[in-house]
Amino acid sequence: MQRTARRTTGGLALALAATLAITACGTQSQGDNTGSTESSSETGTADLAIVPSVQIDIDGQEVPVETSGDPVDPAGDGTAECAEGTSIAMAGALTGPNAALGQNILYGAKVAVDAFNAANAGCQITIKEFDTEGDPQKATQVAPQIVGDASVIALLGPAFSGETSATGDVFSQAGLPSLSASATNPDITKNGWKTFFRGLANDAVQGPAVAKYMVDTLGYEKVCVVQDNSDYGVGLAKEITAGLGDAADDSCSAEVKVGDKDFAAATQLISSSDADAVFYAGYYAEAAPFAQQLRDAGVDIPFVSADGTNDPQFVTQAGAASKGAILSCPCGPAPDEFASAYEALNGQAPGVYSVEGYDLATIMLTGIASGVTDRAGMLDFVTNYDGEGLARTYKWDDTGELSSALIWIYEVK
Amino acid sequence: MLVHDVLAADPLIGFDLAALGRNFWALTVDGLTYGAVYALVAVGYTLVYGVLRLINFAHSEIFMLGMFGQYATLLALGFYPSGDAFDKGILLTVLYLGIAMIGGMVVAGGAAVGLERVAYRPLRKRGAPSLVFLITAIGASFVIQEFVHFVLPALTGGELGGVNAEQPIRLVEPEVQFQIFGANVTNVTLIIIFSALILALATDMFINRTKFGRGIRAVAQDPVTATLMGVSRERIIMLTFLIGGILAGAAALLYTLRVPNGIIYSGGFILGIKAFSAAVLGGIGNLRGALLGGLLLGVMENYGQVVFGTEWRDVVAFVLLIVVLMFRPTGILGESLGRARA
Amino acid sequence: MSTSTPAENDGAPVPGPAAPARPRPELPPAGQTPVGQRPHGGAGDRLRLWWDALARPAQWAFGAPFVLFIALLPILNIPVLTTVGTNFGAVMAQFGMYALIAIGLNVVVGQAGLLDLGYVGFYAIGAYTLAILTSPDSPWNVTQPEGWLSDDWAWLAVLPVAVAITAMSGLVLGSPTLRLRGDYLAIVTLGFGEIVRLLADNLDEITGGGQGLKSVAYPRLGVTEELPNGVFSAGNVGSTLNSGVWWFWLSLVFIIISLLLVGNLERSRVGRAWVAIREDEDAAEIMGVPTFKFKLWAFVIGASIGGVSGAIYAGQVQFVIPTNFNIINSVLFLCAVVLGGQGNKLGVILGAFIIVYLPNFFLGRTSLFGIPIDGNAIANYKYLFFGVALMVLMIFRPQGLIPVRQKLLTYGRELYVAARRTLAKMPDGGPQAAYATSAPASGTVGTVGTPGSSGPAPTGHGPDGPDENGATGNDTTDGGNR
Amino acid sequence: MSNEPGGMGAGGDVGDAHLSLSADAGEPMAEKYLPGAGLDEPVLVDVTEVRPELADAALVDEIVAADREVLAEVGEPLLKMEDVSVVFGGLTALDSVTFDIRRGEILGLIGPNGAGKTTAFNAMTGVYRPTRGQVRFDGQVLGKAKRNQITRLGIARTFQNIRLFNEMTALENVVVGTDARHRTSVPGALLRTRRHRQEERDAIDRSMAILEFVGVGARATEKARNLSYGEQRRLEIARALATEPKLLCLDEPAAGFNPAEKEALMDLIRHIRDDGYTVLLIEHDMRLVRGVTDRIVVLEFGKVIADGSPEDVTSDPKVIAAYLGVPDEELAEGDADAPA
Repeated sequence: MQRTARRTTGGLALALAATLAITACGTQSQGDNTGSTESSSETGTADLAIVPSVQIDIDGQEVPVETSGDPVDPAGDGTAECAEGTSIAMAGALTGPNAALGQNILYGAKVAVDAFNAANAGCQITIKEFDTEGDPQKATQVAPQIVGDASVIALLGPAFSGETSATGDVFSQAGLPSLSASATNPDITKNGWKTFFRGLANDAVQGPAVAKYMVDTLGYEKVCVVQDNSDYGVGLAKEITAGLGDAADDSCSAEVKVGDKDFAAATQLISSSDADAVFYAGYYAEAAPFAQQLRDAGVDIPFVSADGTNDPQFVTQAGAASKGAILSCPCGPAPDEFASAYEALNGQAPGVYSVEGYDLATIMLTGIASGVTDRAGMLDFVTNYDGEGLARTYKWDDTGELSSALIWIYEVK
Repeated sequence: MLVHDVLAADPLIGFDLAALGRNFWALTVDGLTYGAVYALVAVGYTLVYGVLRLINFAHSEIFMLGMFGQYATLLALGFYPSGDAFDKGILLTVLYLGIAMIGGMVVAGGAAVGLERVAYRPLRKRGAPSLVFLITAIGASFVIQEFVHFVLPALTGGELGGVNAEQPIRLVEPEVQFQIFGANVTNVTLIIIFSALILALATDMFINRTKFGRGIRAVAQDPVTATLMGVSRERIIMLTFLIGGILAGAAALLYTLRVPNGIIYSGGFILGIKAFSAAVLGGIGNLRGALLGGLLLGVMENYGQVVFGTEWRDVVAFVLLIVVLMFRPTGILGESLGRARA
Repeated sequence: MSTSTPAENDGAPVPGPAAPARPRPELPPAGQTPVGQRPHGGAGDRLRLWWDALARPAQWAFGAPFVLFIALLPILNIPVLTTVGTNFGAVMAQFGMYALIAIGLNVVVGQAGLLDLGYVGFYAIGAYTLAILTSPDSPWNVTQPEGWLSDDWAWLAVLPVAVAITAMSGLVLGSPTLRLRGDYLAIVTLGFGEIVRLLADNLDEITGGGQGLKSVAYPRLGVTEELPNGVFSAGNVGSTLNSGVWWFWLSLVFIIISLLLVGNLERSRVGRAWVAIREDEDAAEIMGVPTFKFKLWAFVIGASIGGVSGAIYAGQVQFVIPTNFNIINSVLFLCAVVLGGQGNKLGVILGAFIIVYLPNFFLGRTSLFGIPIDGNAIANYKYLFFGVALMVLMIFRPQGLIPVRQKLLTYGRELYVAARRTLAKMPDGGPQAAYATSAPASGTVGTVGTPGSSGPAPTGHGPDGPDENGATGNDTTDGGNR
Repeated sequence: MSNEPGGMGAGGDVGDAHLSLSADAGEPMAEKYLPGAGLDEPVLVDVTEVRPELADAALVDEIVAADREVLAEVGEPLLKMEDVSVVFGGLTALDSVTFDIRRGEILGLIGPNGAGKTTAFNAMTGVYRPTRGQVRFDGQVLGKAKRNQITRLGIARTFQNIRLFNEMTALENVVVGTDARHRTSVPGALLRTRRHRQEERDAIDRSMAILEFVGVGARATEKARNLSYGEQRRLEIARALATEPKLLCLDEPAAGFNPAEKEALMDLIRHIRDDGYTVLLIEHDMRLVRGVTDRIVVLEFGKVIADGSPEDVTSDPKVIAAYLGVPDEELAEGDADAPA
């Protein structure tokens, strides 16, 4: 009995080899032109990186990169004194499908806190992590714990717009200043909360800026807008489509789902339309396979996306297909020493929103260093704060939006 | 008043037959490519259901393990994962493809047999009702996913598994070979469809012509009598899971040819549910039904996306399933491997 | 064709003694434990008989203090029990919602035996009905600014509408699919759950799509100056009596109501019809049970209870987004029912508690009874533990933690009392002996049945052999020996 | 796979083309898997304690008696098989069968294996729709009625392989039978309307009486799967009686019984008939059939070959030939009209 089993599976394997042989001779006919794709395995994507190219303002015009003042150093002058156990909280998705984004923010903040604790022996700050799995209901369960913990005097988060809408009232009534590094839904700041500060430009700024940049500066007449179904993707796509106006070609616009890997139909729609560019509103986990399948289908029009895709993972996963992609981000380029400190501490390259996590944590730490001991003190410190961070200058208007919002444009070269 | 102007304002569900007309053949070719993968995975579901009356929910994770299996084989062969395609000449590429496919098959087949022994055999020994089997299958599906999610990166020092998808290793760069009715047919499509066809034929012959195949059909139709006739039920069940696993492993390689960055712990779940719907569409327990169901589902999904909008893909798949089951409860080709059981 | 019929060889016209029936040479089905070795639960039986003999009001009398204790749990702040990482009141509120869902799903899966893998669809419809009718973002908002409904009573007014719409969706899903059996029904309901989630995702003009609908209505009770929006608003976080606790009490009220209603159904013709359908649908149909009608009723009742729970969820979170109405939750609901014990209303509530409470128990906990543990990491492995727990449970305790103990008769109580009395005055020889000697009723043979037949009757429909009177014209196989 | 019978009209279950009475319920649920396993001490209850009046047998008979008004008087045909044929694909299971069952009698339906007894039984109880001819019951033609409607018309049946609701107690099984006559549905049960409460009380009284009547009263609170084989057979008859039928069909009720039990069963069947029911009995065991039936119909190869009193049917040469086959010498003379 045993032998026959082996022989049959052997037979199956033989049939298999035959299959491959047949298809091989199928590819034989075009054997000569595969030579064209040189690139032995080593060069690969090692040289491809996301390189900052230009900074644009809200109407897409290039703005000379003024060398902003040197960013505030979280270490401060090392003389900070604070009560024992003072801590800042971080709330966001640390597990579940979007865990990577939450971790980027947390690790960025840790770099700042480590620098602060190293320099200020008299004041050791701890980061208390609160995992919301990106689920609004879990956020409502975590919020009371954060507010209830008296030692927490500032909150870095909530990370996603959904969680922020669900728990905004909680933090505003508790007077706990909450600085979000990634919630970009424009109407969060329309709820009249005094304690919410958005650490980056919202979609209402990034959308029109990138749209006008594409139409005026890059000169695209027809752009296909593809969005995913996350609240980030939907919000951004709305702004971009509005900004593009009639340049948005809705015959090839499509909506895909978070977690999708197969974009055959969307690719076909785009390749059969005569668009000049594709704009993808969503995260890198879907942008990478989408870009790669576009290139496979022979669609080589420029691939434009935003901060959700502006992550080294996009380049590693999309490989050659990511060459020439244009990525916008309200975040400034992470300077090299931050990237090396980040890698040393967390063992991975900084990702999307890591810089914001660092900047906002730095603001809280400088607040504590300047003698703030409670939430009210921190609240008015942040409200009147005006200082330089790695990504941008941080100064908030009364609704919690950044006043000077500039967008960076990056390119994968 | 309110309702009217909302619906009229912007058609919630578009209906664009012209787009379908323009891209018909290209969508069909793409649809068949994905359909072939659905079909191979669907055969695994159909075999196990035919023999054991069990929806093997964990089969989607067997497919995912197959993806990691072929990826690990390529790593072992010294391929360094980078975004670019490798070009080592045709013969070498085919050789590596073959080895990787066999690697995927071994891992997936082994995992399927292991799954049967750990999860289902103890239940069979206790004569459990079918709902209990289903719950165990769902449990096993969670366990395998979280194993690859957390435990595998720990075991392999971060090489395999974890939160992000694996960096792709591309063996074959898609090159357009020829066009039928204006639709590009690339070498990747050719490899996938031909391999799937050959594997399907081999399985069909195996089930219908070999001694083992008869054993499977006998156990499917009447386990008690089959056992009385000297057919060892346990070995047949093990063999059924093995074949399902092998085909899933092969499908895994073919899938990663098309979607090299799909290798992630959660990569199999939705595809598995689609594949099972395809098996039910074709007629659960019916081998050819699974193949037909897979191809049909792949193609219908693509058409539905273009006609109604790409966000309606999964809805089209499930509505198709419900409609077919209402008018033809035993699926298009009707059940055959086992008894007709509504 | 091993089916044996009593008169294997055709008796001669002159009736010879009929050969005693050879027990079918069927293989004993795997895992059949002969009667003798079954655990003789002395105490368990007496306890169970005592509980059955209790009048229903008496049962509720025993239940009341227990329910009160559960209600006060978030306030008592018991050291180990109170969750650290997440707010205990909010966790209990989620438990309340999951318990309601478990009761509703138990009607469909536990009592009527219809495998429903798409139950989260009804939960979503309940939540979205409330959100669409009361959230300012949605075009069909009927509350104050645009509509006519005052904010204070919006939640309560929309609740019956949510229940009605969910019940109708149960009808819409049920009528075409309930002719299907077993595994087909499972896949179709799974499809239904996904379709509902995708509709919520894609119809973004109405449902807000991926961005969801925010500031959904909630009951504005207990408005004070420092709680401008009342105790149920998400803002009420300060004191121990935060919004989570109030929502937990509200869900407890609905749990008690649904337990009463489902209890009424269980003890009536409907409940008996459901269990008959679960046991043997064909036989039920022949015994006059309109199976299709009652299966549809099971779907509708299950759906409406799910709708109530969805409305409570939307009210508590005051923000509805399609992401967490996915297949994983559908499966978790099913596991709660199976874990607790299918068919047992109280058992499934325990199952729901385990599913909700256990992961939260570990979240953020750094030491357990002195042993330092990394709570977050353990909570991270949540699905791994659930998967393993399911597999292990299905092998060793498949009927769930509290197996079903169904009472299907409104007035059956006196019988149990009588049974208890006979059991009490049973001589030590045990009931078997007493039964054998006394032949209580006239005309009964009463003795142990044919040899080798005591205990689980060889009910004939053994594993798979087609039997004598099977239809499909297999008279030819009637005697099996032609 | 045997082909599906054509006209499965009754019961619109598309997927269930044939009434899979032999429903292969797959592996029977192992003991441990049945919820509530573990309670296995036979718990006995003295029904007369609860309902003292049930001690008096005559009253029990009176409660159990059939009071459904029947169009045909005693002796008139209650059910007529009018030239009924049932064809499955190529196989003619019944070939223009005509006989009737008169009210108040016990009719035996016998025949060698494969003679078509079961098909006739299924045709009568509306499980199959005849390919030709029709079945007239109590003046009505059994057209496309669903199976549960046929039970309400007044035909109740037992199964050859016992198909009780194992998880329910004996009393609950019988109460399900009485539910066939009840009209309370979900609204009634939810609001506990007067009708619902009334129906529940009647159901318990009637069911306990029926349990006493068939002699399984002591095991009322015992789960059906814990009853002995004999008791389960009787419980199935009780459940059929509970639907207040006009015609009670028993499908080999004595299968697996020893002679003493067969004797007791014959008393019970006579007792049922005396209580006003018409009984159809399908049976192999000629001794049992002769002992209890008033009239016998014999089927062979789907055709009626004899119809009359037990004495002359059992001495009819055709019947003997059908059962024993034709002795060689007669065959040699070729005079026996061996069936084609």
